[in-house]
Amino acid sequence: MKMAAETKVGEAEWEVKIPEKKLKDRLFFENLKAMVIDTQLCSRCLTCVSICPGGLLVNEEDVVDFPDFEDKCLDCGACVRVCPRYDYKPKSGLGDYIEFTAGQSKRFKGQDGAMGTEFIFSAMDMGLIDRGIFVDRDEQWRTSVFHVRGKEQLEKLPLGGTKYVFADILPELKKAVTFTKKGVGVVGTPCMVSGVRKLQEEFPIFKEKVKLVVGLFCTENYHYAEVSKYLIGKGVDFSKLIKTDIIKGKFVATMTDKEVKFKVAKLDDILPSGCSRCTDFTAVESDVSVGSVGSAAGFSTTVVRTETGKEVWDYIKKMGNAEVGEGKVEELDFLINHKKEREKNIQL
Amino acid sequence: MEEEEKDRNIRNVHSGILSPLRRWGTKWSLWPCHFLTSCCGVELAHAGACGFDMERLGTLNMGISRQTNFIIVEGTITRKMARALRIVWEQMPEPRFVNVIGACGQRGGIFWNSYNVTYPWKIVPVDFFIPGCPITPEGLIRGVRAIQEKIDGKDITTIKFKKVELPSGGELEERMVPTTPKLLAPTPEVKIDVKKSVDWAFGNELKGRLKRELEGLYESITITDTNRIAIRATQEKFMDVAQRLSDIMKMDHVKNVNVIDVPHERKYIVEYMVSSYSVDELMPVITTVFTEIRREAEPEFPSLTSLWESANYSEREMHDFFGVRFEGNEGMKGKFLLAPDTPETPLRKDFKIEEERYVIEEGVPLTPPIDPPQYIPHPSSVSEEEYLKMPAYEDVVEEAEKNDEFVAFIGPHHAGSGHLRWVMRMKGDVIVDVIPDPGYVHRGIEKLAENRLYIQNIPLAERPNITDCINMNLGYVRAIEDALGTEVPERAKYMRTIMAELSRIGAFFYDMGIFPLFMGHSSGFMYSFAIREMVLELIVRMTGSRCTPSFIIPGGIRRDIPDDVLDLTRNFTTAINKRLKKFENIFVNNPVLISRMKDVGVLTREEAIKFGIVGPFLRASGVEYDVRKVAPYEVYDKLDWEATTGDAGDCLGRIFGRLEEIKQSVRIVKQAVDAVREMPRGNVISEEILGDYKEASGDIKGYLYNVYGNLVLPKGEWTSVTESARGTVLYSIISDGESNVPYRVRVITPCWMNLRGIIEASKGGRVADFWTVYASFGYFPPEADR
Amino acid sequence: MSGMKKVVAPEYNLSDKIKTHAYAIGTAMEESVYPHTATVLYPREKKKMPDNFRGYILFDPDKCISCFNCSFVCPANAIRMKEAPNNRYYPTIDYGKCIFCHFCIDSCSGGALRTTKIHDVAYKDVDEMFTSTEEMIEPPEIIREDKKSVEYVIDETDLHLKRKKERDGLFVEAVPPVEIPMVSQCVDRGSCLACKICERVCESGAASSVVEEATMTVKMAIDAEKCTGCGLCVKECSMQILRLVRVRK
Amino acid sequence: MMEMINGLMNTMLSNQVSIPLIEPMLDMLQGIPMMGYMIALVLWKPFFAIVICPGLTVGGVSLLFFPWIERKLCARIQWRVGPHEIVWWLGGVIQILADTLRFLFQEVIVHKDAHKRYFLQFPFLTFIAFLLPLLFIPAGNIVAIKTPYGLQIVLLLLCLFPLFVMGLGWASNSRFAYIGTVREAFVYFAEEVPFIIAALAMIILYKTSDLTLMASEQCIPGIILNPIAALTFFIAAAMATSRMPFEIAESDQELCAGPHVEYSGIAFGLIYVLCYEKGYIISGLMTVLFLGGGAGPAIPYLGDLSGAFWFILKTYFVMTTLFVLRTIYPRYRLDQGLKIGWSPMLIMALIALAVSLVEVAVI
Repeated sequence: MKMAAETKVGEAEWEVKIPEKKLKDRLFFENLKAMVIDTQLCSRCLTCVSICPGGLLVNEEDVVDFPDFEDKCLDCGACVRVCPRYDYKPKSGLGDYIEFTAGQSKRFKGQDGAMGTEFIFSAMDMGLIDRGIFVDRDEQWRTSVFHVRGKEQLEKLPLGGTKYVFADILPELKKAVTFTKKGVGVVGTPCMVSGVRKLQEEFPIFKEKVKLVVGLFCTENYHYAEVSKYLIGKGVDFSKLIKTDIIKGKFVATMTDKEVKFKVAKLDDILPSGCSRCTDFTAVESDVSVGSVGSAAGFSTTVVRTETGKEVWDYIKKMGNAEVGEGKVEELDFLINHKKEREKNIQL
Repeated sequence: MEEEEKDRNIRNVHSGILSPLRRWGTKWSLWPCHFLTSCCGVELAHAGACGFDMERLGTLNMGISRQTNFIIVEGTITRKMARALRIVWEQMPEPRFVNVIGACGQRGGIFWNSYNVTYPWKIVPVDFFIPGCPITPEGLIRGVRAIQEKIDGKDITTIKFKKVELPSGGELEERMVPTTPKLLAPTPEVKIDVKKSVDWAFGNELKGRLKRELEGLYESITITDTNRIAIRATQEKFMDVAQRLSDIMKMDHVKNVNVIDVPHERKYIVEYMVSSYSVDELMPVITTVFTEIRREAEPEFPSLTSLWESANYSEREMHDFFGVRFEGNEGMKGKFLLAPDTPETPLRKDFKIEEERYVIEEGVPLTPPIDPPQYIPHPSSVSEEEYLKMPAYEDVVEEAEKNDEFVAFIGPHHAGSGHLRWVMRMKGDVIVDVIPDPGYVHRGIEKLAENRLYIQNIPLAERPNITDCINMNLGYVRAIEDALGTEVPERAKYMRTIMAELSRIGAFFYDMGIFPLFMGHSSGFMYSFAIREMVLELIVRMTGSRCTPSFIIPGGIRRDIPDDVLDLTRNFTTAINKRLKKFENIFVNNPVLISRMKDVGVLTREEAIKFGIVGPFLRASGVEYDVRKVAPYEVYDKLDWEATTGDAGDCLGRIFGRLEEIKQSVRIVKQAVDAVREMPRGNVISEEILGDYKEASGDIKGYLYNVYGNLVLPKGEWTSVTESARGTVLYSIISDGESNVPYRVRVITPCWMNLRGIIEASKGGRVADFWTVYASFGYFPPEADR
Repeated sequence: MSGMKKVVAPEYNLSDKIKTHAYAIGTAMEESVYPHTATVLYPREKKKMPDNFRGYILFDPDKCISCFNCSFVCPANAIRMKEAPNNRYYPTIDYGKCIFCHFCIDSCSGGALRTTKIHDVAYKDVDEMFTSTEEMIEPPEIIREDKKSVEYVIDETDLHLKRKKERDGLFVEAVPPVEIPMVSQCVDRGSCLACKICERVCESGAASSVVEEATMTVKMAIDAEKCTGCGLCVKECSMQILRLVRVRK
Repeated sequence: MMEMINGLMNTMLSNQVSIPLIEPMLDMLQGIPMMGYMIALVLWKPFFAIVICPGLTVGGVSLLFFPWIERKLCARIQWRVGPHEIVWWLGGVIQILADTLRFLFQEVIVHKDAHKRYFLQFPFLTFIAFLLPLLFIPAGNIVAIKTPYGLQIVLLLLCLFPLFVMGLGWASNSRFAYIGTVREAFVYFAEEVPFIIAALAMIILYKTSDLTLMASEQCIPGIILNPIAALTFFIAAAMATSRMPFEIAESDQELCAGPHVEYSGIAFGLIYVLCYEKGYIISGLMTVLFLGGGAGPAIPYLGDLSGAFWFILKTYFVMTTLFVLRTIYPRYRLDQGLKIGWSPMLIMALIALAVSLVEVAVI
């Protein structure tokens, strides 16, 4: 079944550039561990996990780890090459954009306008990509990553997107890249977007295959075990949960029968260290950023940043897949600044 | 425990003053209580039949445990069967011996990681193991000889290997162990109505008609392939759609009931494949009606048995497999195919089976440790009565007693039960009701198939029915070829036809061999197995294997068949006549037999359709449906032959119909061989599928894995319908389009469909008629249980 | 429908019954005088099997390229590879699982595996059925009691058993597969991680890598001369950037 | 005392089996003291009949060899070889001995539900009871008990067979044994009536029921005189011995040998030979009634044994025919078997009776 052109023998040598080691005579992973993980910089975007050739770098309960690395590490340096925080250049603000707007998908229902989903599916309809990577969340908020190839797949499955809980998106993106024929679209948090960009920078195959990166506005993410414990403690019943949001510095969990509200700041107790050092709220490196803040209820704020994003956005408008709303840039300021303040946590 | 019991048997033979006499007597009178559990039973029959004649060694097959002293465990012991094995062993007087033949009974063979397979050597002490899948009759006789030698005091393995030092040296560096070749798509998309543009004029017309008739009920209607059309409906309107299909479109039977588990989308897809025997142009069309239901622990779904009775057993099966409750089907109380202690809902995707290992690692056992079923606990832990109790159907017995009826439990180990348990209620000599308890040979090939590469499933596809191996193989491969759109070289098509027809002849003579046995007519058995031996000789020369050739591969056949074998095949078509004539004289035309069969077990045309009977048995009831005519494949449309029908619908009609069919098969083989001999030798595998390996088109040797290892089917459901010897065999492969293992494989074998027919046809008959009906349907339990 | 033939089962009147009784009895009498015996007196004699018969499998380490194909294709997972002293992986077969489909032989592009006509073996113990590589090289000895060989001959009239005084050989010459040279090649060099998995998995030493500390580069190479085309690196490559390609003559 | 012995000797000597072939040897043996008495006893016809021919010795040897003959012949008809490897140069002739030894030394299982005493006693009782008719069947002119009511007594004793089989089934207390026993009872009635009527027809024809006389007075064999009676008798014999088209009670595939299903070891061994024993006796009876008993060209050297020889030969022939039926026919259903017994065979038996009457009247 493999149809490959006949090739000449002998042209089979090539060179691969590997990065400098900051700690000489140590394995690359040790470098990574020393520079990123141990310094609490790691945002758990899992770019390193996704690229690790042995598949040995793993995502433990709350930290990226490589058990037995002395024996098993291949020392190829891939993790260091792709880590967005190895040479951390914090990004913040709203970033460049072509269009700041808001939208509400007519085809999908989700929190707010479901524009993340809409972007992926419109890109799929355009033929730009053949799959999107989403996060699926069960009633208990446990996440699993989901490759979506068609609209029907969403029927029995409310794709809530990543909601304050880490999800292993990028390892799945790697798999998707090996399987895809046209391209992949991915929805992720700002740190993941940075990871994807780093992957694309380093490896042409990602450049070629990852076509659309939708970033989400992100204040922070939590570890599943901790956040669920915390929320249950606050009286949130996951079986009745409809929607959660952060409105004006307050965490609001809407359930069928009641609402639970408390100050976001209270969640700082369980705030992961990586997020406390993250300054990017709007995913400035993405093709399109989407979030609920900055637009009317039921709409998603949409920040179209690149040509690809623009193309898809135009397509959405052309096909009438979404209601176009109005985005208010100033509403974002509070959270952008809130995150920017975290710069002080970074000690390089 | 086992060692001790094994010793005891041998000590038994060797003890006492008269031990030489005792030894000698036991040695030459090893009567096997054939534990005919599965495929290897076919070869046991061959060893007992005139081809090899085990009786030469004093080994006379007998089905009764008390009077025999030797168990031959033929193949798979499932969890359900395990207990029967133990019971039979306990019933047997000492000294007793056990041989296990076939790989399934040793380390599980091809079913090594099945959820329902266990090891006989954990249940009873075993003396000898004979490898093979299935074993050859020679191997079986070698096992008997080995026991004889053992009784004489020479307990040895009959093969001695010479150990040769492996080359050493070379730089010692750590090698990486390759990972599994299985390529599993992450969160695969399972879509069974993938649109395919095909040149099928009637399809568009049918689609239009369906759209009109089902106005407002369906969600979408898609043509998925030639003769395949899929209707998507919501769960609420599903019943209405089915009702209309049945009433207005005259779709009168269900070919397949299938559930597909999609855990990551939290849904089950429930599909019914329906078709029609009453409308001619709908005959080849399979209409799939499906819906998606939420995945819960025990989701409910309305049963369609009120519309299509033929869905009944398959619905029960799906209840076993997935836990989907079909409301309205009365069989939802307990398990049907599975044993009480088989893992619950084994076909759900979250039930994982053991993964393959490709290297020997220190400390890792060769096979997964399978515990013997829980109902064979250590004897000390339970009382003896508990320990050997089979399910007693107390309610049935109670009810029968009230009505002055008698209940007999027949099987699973019974000379005439064929490893299926029947609970027969009779009033006097008249059968009131028969309750089937199948699944004693259920090996879960559907689960195994979704854990193996497409190419690895070829042997698996054959295993349910090795008496008709080629047609089973062909059915599976055709489903793959349909999906890939591969065009098979002409020569290979002819070869396949020849082999398929030989296989059909073989299967017929298998059934015609078992039938006489059920009637107590051993000559009929011997005569038909002699003819079968000829067929197997041809198959072994063509393929190298007697019963399980796995010879048909996607795009062609494994290698070209030499001319001398073709000549032999041509001779066979005339040579068969002589022995067939004698067989007819002594058995088929025997007036005693005729009187046993005439007007016995009658299924009318309506009943046959209602209960979903397939194949020659359906035709015997007057339905003109033969896949080879209705939707011709291979070269059937190029050859001159006739399909058979009848209208009596009784046992006699079924037998004579099949006899005529065999004559037609011989006719096909004759024409096909003549045609092949005109053709140039060579290309028998499609070059399109070979890709870079075009040179291998005459013989795949060397490149099977390279070519087929990463075979990936396009997304969608690929259904093939093939006319096997006992009827329509349906393979439905659901592919996610990315993995090189199927997402789900559904196999509907003819015997599974015919099971209902046996029950219905035997009701109201005489007790002895039950076996006539049973045998006239050619029921082969491994095929039904899969 | 055309092409259908209606089969009507015969109705027997008394004379037919007598006739068929007579036929049945006559056949039995005829056979008791001139029987068409078709029995092979195994173990006294052995049926001749064709050369392509699928029996026990022999192995030639010299031809093995350790490509794992036999192990990967084995439907019963009976073949597992074991590391030999020379650091290569060679197959072992567990005959307690082997189904004799010979997919392994048909997948062995080096022609290292070959068939024999051994199929009648009884083992005392299930653990003995595991056959290590060392035992697969030389033809094994089996207990044979046969003095003659029997061949099934089907001529135009009937099946005949042709007996020969000499014993049928159990071992056949291996038929080597056609040669289709393939080599592994990198199609997307930019995406190479330099993880050296190809080197670590390569049994023939064709894939190699050299780390140059000075410039922080890794020189990767696949030597087409050494490459056996086993495809392991293609399969294992974490970025899936290797392909097997035909060698141009 | 001596007088008594002498009286006995005289009785015995007056009724000796004369075998010219072994007379020189006997003469030699006479020299040994007391041996004369022994020889006289052995050659005393009733004793000879019981112990040697057609009684225990020949019967026993028949039981050991006849199954082999049957199996070999069936095998031949079925295109195979049959018992062969055991003493292969004799074609496995002692196969049955091996089977017997195996059964003899095998464990006898009495299962929990069985009536233990009857379960164990019935096979032995049956075996012995089945031997009784042999006392009355003449091999040539050798017969144990010569009585004018020979045939009636034999028929009476034969009627006991099914009762014992029912006993076996009852003692087994198993579902299949139960069904098998009921079937046996049904078939018994269906078969016995035509059987007795056919025998009656021969009594009328020969005007005697003394088996010795019946045999010796057949200048034309009964089968020619009254073929219908012979056919009826033969079919009834097949039914009585559960031979193939009528192997209804013991059908292996339906009822796992019916009444015998629970027996193992030597108990089954006995049951296994029972059917051959039955076959032997009924064939013997058939030989006497229809084939002229021991009639045949006299072989001078054998003397009295000549008749016995022909008798055994004919019996074997009948037995073979009876047993080889299993290669030709499948079995009937119970209702069909009964129907055959009660209608065509009964009619045939009555016709046979009429034929006899007519013949007697004409002659």
